Amino acid sequence: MQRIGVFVCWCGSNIAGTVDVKKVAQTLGREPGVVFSADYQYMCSQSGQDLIKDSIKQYKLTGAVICSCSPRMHENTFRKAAAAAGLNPYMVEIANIREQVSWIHKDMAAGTEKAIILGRAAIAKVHLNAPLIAGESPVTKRALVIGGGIAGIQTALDIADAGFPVDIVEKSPTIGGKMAQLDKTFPTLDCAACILTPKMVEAAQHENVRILAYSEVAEVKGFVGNFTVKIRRKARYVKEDVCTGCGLCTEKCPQKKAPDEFNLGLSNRRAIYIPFAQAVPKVATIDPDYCMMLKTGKCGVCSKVCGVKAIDYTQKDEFIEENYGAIVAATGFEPIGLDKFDEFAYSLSPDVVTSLEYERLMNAAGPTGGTLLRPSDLKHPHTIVFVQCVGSRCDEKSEKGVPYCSKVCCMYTAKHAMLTREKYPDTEVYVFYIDVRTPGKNFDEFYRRAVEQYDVHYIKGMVGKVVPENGKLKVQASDLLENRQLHIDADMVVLAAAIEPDKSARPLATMLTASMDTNDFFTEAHPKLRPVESPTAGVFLAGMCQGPKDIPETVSQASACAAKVIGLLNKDRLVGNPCVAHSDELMCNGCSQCANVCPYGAITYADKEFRMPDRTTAVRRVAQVNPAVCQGCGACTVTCPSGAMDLFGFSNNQIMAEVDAICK
Amino acid sequence: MQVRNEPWKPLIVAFCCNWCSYAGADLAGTNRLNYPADVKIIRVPCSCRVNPLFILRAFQRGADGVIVCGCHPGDCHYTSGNYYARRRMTLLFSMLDYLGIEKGRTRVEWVSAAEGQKFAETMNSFVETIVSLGENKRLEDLRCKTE
Amino acid sequence: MEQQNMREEILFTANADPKKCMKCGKCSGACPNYDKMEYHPHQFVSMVQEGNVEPLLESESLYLCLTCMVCVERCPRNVQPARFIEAVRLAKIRQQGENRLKPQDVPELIDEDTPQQLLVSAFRKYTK
Amino acid sequence: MQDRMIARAKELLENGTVDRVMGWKKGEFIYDVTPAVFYTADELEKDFVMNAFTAANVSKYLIAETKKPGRILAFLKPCDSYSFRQLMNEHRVDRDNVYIVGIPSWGKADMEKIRALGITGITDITEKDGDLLVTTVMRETHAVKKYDVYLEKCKNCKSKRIVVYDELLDGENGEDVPNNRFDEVAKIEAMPPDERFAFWRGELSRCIRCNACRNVCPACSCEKCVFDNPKSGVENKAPADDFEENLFHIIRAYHVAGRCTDCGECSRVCPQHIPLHLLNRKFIKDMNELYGDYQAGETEQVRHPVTNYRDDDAEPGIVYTRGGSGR
Amino acid sequence: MKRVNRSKLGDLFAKIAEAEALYLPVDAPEGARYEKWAPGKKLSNATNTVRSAKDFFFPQTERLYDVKRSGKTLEIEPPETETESFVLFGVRACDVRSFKILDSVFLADPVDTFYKNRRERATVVALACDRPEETCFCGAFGIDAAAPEGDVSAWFEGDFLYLKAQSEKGEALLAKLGDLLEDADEKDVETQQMRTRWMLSALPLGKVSFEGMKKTDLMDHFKNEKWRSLSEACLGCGTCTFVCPTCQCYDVKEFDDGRKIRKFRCWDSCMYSDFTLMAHGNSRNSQLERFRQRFMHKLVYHPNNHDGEFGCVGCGRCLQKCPIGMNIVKVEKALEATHE
Repeated sequence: MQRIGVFVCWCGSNIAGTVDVKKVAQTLGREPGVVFSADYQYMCSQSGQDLIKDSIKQYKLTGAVICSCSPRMHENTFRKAAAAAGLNPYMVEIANIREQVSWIHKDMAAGTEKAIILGRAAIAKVHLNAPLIAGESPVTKRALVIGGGIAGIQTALDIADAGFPVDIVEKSPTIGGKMAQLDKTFPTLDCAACILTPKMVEAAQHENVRILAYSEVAEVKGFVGNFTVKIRRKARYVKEDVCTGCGLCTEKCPQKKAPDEFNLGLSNRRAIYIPFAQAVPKVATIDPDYCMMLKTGKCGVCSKVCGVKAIDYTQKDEFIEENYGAIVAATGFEPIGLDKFDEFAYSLSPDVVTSLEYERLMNAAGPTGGTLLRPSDLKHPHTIVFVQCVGSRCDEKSEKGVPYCSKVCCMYTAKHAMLTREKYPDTEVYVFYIDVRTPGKNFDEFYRRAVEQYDVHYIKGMVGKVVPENGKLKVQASDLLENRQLHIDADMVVLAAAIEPDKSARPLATMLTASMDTNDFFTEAHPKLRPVESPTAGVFLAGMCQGPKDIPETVSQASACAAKVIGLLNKDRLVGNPCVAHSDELMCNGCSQCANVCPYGAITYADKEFRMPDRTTAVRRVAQVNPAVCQGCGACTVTCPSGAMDLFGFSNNQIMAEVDAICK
Repeated sequence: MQVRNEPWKPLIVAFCCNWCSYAGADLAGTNRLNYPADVKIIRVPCSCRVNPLFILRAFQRGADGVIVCGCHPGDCHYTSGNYYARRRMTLLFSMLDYLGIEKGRTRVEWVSAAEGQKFAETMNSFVETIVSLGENKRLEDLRCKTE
Repeated sequence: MEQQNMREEILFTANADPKKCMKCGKCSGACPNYDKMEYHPHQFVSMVQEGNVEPLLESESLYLCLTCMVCVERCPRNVQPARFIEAVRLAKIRQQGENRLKPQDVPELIDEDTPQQLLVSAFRKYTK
Repeated sequence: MQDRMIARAKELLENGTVDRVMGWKKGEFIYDVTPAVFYTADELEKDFVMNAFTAANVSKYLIAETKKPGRILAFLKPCDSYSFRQLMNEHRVDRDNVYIVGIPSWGKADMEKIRALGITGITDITEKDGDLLVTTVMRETHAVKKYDVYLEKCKNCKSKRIVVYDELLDGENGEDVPNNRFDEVAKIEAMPPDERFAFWRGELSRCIRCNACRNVCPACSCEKCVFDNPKSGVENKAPADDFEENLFHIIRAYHVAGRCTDCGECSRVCPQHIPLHLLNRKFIKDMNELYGDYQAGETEQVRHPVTNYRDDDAEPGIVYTRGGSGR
Repeated sequence: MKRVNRSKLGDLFAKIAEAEALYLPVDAPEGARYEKWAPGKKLSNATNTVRSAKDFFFPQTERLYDVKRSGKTLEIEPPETETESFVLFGVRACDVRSFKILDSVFLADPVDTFYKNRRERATVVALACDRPEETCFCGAFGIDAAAPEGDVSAWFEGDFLYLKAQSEKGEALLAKLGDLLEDADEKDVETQQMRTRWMLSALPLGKVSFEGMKKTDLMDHFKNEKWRSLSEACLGCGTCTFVCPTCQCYDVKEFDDGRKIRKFRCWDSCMYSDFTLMAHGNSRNSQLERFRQRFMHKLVYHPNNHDGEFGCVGCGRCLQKCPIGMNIVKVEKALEATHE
């Protein structure tokens, strides 16, 4: 039997004005199990708390019911007070007689009666309360960043600077991501490589950063603070620690027909290659799809020319396993496929390019060496049409494109238009737009400059079709403001393709048990208040994988994300919420329905041996809840037909006791 | 349960999720929005914690109406709890209806932390419904009657 | 009929939602008979939405739409402008009541320049 | 068919595929067959039976049997196979430890329905061309159409398809059967609420809480049922009053919602002839209508409608507003 | 011996019901069941009711007392004692015999006052069987279905219901019916009796005997290997127990509604996993042990303790209702077979 103390707060006249607090205290004092009851002006004040503490000690209370304001207000205050007096904080229950009684009822008799009933319910619950001790788990002081783009690099650097080791897993042979492919960046027009490559180098040289390029996450186990991740290191066929990145092999390789991914297929590379000059790690990689040696066993040129004997045709994929305390998803984006937008003739003419391809065509390190030449005949284009919102802002029922605004297209198109006009003033540049969206520091000024200083033709309207004809691209479009249809003979058409999350994000989300929205963007724990955390504890989000954003936003989110990771890794132990689910293994039959509804993947199954009542032993599959992962929603408890799954702090019996007390 | 010679007053149990609806009820209180004292709130972490057993239990012990409140679909603190609650309650309510229990004795309402007004309105309208339905006779336990 | 009622009727016939339009103009950009038309596909959508249907009813544009459906195909918002044009056309026909054209009068009226497709689609629609 | 089954069982015992056989054992009369495990060819020859009364669903026994060493042969009827598959989905049976021979089933007879025809003093029942010839002590023979005395579950058979097996006795699988199993539910739904209430009071008040419906149910495979567990707060042994029967039967049906394969065993075994399947089918019908057609046990899908959701599910209020007369 | 024309049955029932409550089997969705007679209710033709007649003396649930709490004091409130006498009409010979078996338990020291009160208030009109079922084996326990015991024995023959008082209570009942009855000759029912006895012997279970059980030692029965296969398919439901006219185990439980605690007893079943569950745990942990308990009790312990009287009356309800077709006859045959 519990020894319960009841403490009724007046809250000045807030409660005492409509509730007869003395009567409440007296009536509840007669309830079975209640050994002490009192009322006081302000229970949350220091002296009120002292009253609680003293009573706990004096009357050897095993439980306390505070009739006061909402538990959302002062539950913690009273729990701390109880703990200070040696009572387990989870033996305290609050009856909310302010927000639910005195503030909404005017009738003293009715208010007092309801307050007594709510007090009884709390007493009934405390009778079934048991001391709860929050579980603790150690924190592995190492972070994993998945994705080596600017988001991943920035997150990793910030975490590393705080003194925690970080691994970056990048699926391509080098880090750098999409930003490495860009030419200039808006709105300042500084060159992407100039600001990115120092960061890449910094990452490579940082003592706390390990770069696992050409690698993929294969399996994730564990929970916040204690993840175990299996990483597949794909075979490069080049010893990463031996290769000096001299590049001789990439010049001698006889296979010249491999499409260069870095240039988006606008040029070819060798079968052994280094993606770009500033690649990190600067190590050659053999493309097994094109290497003659790997395909036919005949060639071996690279091996012969390599001075340091770094080539190893026998390499296999390797798996490494590492423990992490936190995981950051920074998987980035890719432009959508344009196969559903035939009207723009993307697949019909090489001169219709995506904006990202245009970046490469403008880039000094690109396929044309920085001279703007159109791909079909390598001639200088004189008329260029930019089309905005290709695949963005589409209705779901149109069954193509994506429903959201890709956010960055307006700005980079202004940039492209401006740069083109600056370098080649003889070029006519048309931009077809629906809306020009330029919120951001110096963004609209930038766009206005394109129009006002560079004479870019911004036309409100959309291109309806593009037809390649006699070396030209016949562009038919509407000009809504002039209410006319335009026909432009263009040399090039640049499509601002919508962006979508990288394809690798979905399987990764499954491994991380992190949730995703219908567009495959990672969901944040709270859209406003916890924007860089996934609902899955210990998983954080940086960059485009969470939603469209530009470089400054990505970097700030990356740093915010790093701050969250540092905050987590800084703790030696994680103290959990003890109000979590737990499975009574004697009752569980392992049917797995609970795991089906658990949003956190907190439930696993184990085969356990039981001594049966008839003195035999039997092995049975039973559910086990990881208290560090469980957030205590209780979805599993209702799914469990036998009641084997229950929730600490809100057990079946506790809630039923409250129901009973209210209904009697 | 009321003592026999008093006029009947409805008894209503409201299960409110901690993150939205309970906070919504708090806001109704803060804004001094009146609703009948017949409504008694039980705090649960999430609407998905509400077991059909709790609802039947409330009716057994003399409740005249039971209402479950949770975050709006899509806003669940635990991402999916209210979606499960929605299916469970739909099926349970349908079964109660099938057994001939009066429509409207049970209700689910989504109330966010910002919807104090909605909370009070919901409770007012629910109490009205229950008053019009009268005492719960079909799901009560005779053993709980005062003799 | 009042404009407002007419608008409702057209919306009912069209069975499409003009509010989904984000005014990108891709329909008109794609329209093959744009230059012949006084009002263009995107205008049909926005004018119906605004209830400004009188000019549309009186416009030749009604009969210049080829019903090629390219505007429907290209529309990123699934607004289906052709449905509005068709709906306005039907509204016009219903307005005419008994004054409508009889089949035997058609050959005389055929203009050399009328696109065949228009005739075919018109026959397909109105001869049942 | 009985002979072919015995022959096949003997082969499988002999070639070591299995070491025992789950089947049905002869009783005192033709109808009181008991699910049983056979270990030898002799036992099979002597007692193995397959007739118009071998209705018992043996899948639930396989929970315990597949945990034992060795491998058991199970003859599964179509409806049994759905239950077994559902148990597989719930990890309750070890598929590797059972060799399944799928057997067709063309409907089983209900002894209670034969008695209800007023035939007493039965000395023998034989099967002939879909008829049952019932002989009484007074030397009368009654020809009873098997269809007329079908068990409810057979009358409303949903499928002749065996959904999990190692081999099929006939070599061919059956197909889903068009059925009207939701008609009775719809009929009750169409009643005015007062009539519905009266109907269910009439039915449920007969409950004696013998738990046969629960204990026979393959989906009710909890280690300990909440209604048996004193700690659960709802444990009870007796139908102490009206409410208790409501509570027990609502929760029983709710706990198997999404997992119930509609095998019909609950109604078959109820000594008080309560149409319990109408509660289970109500949930199935609702789930089909609200969340899309779903047949528990049909596939390997482990998330059933109650452990799943869609963003755009109907709101619970739909219960009070959707169509149907009398609602 | 008295008789009354079948056409006057309604009057007869009305006359009985005038003075005291009358219960009799009527047709119901589940078969036949006892109901309180009211004008228009017809006696069922069924050979027997689904639930046995023991319900009248030993109901499934029975309130023992309420404990009320006011503040911190307790108050005990026993239920009101029932005083109304009643007539049970149409009880078959097997069920009548079951009362004797229940008496040997409930009326032995300490006397169960609830049970005793009800027994005293009841007048049993037993009805002879004329259409036995294949599941009947009352003869195995020396019960004559054609000449039932009871306060009044009754037969339907031809157009008449024959009634014969067998006790003081019975005499009193018939006396009350007075002019509705006419005198009759016992020979009128003899043909029917002979036919019924022949039918019972000709039915499949006509030759069943349990006497062989007594030849074997209790422990030999207990240790019999057959229990394993017999109990193997048992679902552990309580159907057999709850339809059985002689099963008399009960559990005492409480129901707490917050204001009072109601102490009540309800039927228990030895087939249930929590049967005789005690603080230390359970004395019978496997279904085998529980299954064995039921049949050992009826066929071994009961005769050992009650002058050879078996705890079964051969009504055949369990044979009809067991979901898996297991029954006491199969058990008896299997056990005897091992000792032949």
